[in-house]
Amino acid sequence: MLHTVNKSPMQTNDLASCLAHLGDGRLLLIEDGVYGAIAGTGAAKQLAAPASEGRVYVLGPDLEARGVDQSTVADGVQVVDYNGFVRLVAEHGPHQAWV
Amino acid sequence: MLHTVNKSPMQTNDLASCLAHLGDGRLLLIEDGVYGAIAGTGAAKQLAAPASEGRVYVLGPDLEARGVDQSTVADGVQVVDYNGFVRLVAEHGPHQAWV
Amino acid sequence: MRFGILINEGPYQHQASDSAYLFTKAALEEGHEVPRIFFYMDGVNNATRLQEPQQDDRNIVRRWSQLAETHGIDLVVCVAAALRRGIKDEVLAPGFRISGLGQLVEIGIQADRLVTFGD
Amino acid sequence: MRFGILINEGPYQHQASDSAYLFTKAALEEGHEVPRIFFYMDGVNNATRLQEPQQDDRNIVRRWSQLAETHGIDLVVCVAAALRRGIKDEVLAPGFRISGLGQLVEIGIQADRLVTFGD
Amino acid sequence: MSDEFEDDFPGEVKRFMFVNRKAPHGTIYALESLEVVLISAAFDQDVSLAFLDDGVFQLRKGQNANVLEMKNFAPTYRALEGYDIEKLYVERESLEERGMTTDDLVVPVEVVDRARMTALMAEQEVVMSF
Amino acid sequence: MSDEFEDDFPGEVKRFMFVNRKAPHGTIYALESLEVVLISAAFDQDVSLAFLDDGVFQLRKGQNANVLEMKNFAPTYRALEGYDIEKLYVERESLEERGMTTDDLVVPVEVVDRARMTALMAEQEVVMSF
Repeated sequence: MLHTVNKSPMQTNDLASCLAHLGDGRLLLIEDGVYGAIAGTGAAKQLAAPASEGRVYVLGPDLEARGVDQSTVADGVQVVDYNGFVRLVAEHGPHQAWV
Repeated sequence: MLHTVNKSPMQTNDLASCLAHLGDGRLLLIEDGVYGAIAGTGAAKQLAAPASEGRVYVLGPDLEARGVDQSTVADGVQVVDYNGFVRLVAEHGPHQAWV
Repeated sequence: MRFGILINEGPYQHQASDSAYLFTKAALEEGHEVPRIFFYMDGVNNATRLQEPQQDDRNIVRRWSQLAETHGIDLVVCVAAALRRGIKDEVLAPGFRISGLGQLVEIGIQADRLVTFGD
Repeated sequence: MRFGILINEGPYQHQASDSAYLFTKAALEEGHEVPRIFFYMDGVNNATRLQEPQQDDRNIVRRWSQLAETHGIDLVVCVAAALRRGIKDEVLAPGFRISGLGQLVEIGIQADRLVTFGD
Repeated sequence: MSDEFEDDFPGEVKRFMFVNRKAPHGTIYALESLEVVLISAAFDQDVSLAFLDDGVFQLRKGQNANVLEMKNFAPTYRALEGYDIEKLYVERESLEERGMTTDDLVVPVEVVDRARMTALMAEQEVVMSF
Repeated sequence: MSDEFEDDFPGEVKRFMFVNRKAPHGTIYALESLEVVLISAAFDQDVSLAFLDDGVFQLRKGQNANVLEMKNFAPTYRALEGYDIEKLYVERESLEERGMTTDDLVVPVEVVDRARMTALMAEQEVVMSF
């Protein structure tokens, strides 16, 4: 299962709920969800465990649009582009959007 | 100042942020925000202080639409109808929507 | 008192339009004036006369038109937001007009209270 | 693989339509098929040919029409959601058609992946 | 659409899950989820409904949206059984956080804990989130 | 509109506050807030901008929304001074929670703590929240 979260973890509980139901699935942060990938924030701590297992991704174009430099992304979180998003859905789908 | 919150406190941080900026203003819970008025929930505890001072209100029609009986509303929270909403804005405005 | 109303979301998707309508009706009942309602962002989608909700549902657009006619309310749709979303004079419901954001700032100045409904 | 796409929000207000567009383009680039995109709820507002965004902004509706024409994508707008919001055949942009929710369930069955963009 | 696209449809049954996480009435998501569920029944799919987070409020007894001039769709959940849709899963933790029990719900459901809900989600082939 | 409604307009100056609490780009709220701010300048009102919660992300340096084919409006905040809009208040607690400092912002602002932000809000006559 590939889960996506598109909201900021400071504004909604979507990331927290997704992580509580992630199981052995993969998580991709998109849209305003990418703020959850910034190292040192509360959100980054929440996703540290699956990130250390290589199961957390963040959408690069959404980071760049928001001025979040890739160098500030938390350890283990992998940056992908839209083609990478497509490959994640293909390899790890079905897709569940935590909208 | 009359503040309104229209989101569930379990889903977003809007109620928490509003309460942190309430000062001596009034708070009216509307739409999905009315779930914050149910006694015994974490949200009800957050608003207990201003509620005890008679500064917290909840919109009755939004409670009824959602099947939340008025008897379950937390102590000190006053139920108003739309006419009451209007009177609150008139008496305690300006209005700030925590959308 | 004079109330200005700002609506930032479209009909049906969010409760904002419904809340704004019920608030406006109550304000008029309470003896207040509502000289203008401003529709901004997705709020402009409240203004299309092409809408045709199911029989057992409320007709949000028609409610606005009727309220405006009865009470002389100026229903103003933001031109830039409307163009972007395909709301043009040719699909405008009765009582609505398209104008600039200045109409929002103006009602903010002229009204005693500006009340916002959004998401 | 075959991807179905579901879009639940209108253009400009939320990023959902933009994300869905960029995802769809990338899926096609990667050699996948995208037989159908289903527009539900406020998503139906992606389908109006009356839209006229500012010169320096993207034209979300036209992007859909062009993508559909180039790649033979079936752009389906939910009829009940569309009627409620005033999206009718008379304002439909090229490439879009109005049909029932069965078209969503059908693409859910037929596609290898259904990808959802909403708010 | 190609013929091939049309031909491989009949008879295929997939595991569909509708994930409901939003409160009703504040947005149209809850109502529109139910609409797709009803249609999916006509396609004879293997349908589950999951209610978690604020989605559990959708099933709350005593709702009366007519007071807002809106549709009161909560009774429709009771009609799902007639369409052979019987897998309604409600997350225990979500209920408890909201001070609710199954007595507060309009329809019989299976209450599952978070771990079981996670496992149920992972078993699906098509997930629609509302 | 009555004549009376038109006549009492000229010269009136009110304290307007634009409260920005949402991240940019995920929704259009941030962009549209800025549009109203610019118009309000033409009406010579006493305009303040408040940035708190995720609204502080609107001022983040290095944004490039063009990569999403969207408008890159962050540089416009730097143009506000030219319209005599100089009261930009950013909440300290909101910045800190997001690991940000004023060095991360595109424009000079006044950083205020939550108590001061609360007091500033309470002084306003018209509040528009985006």
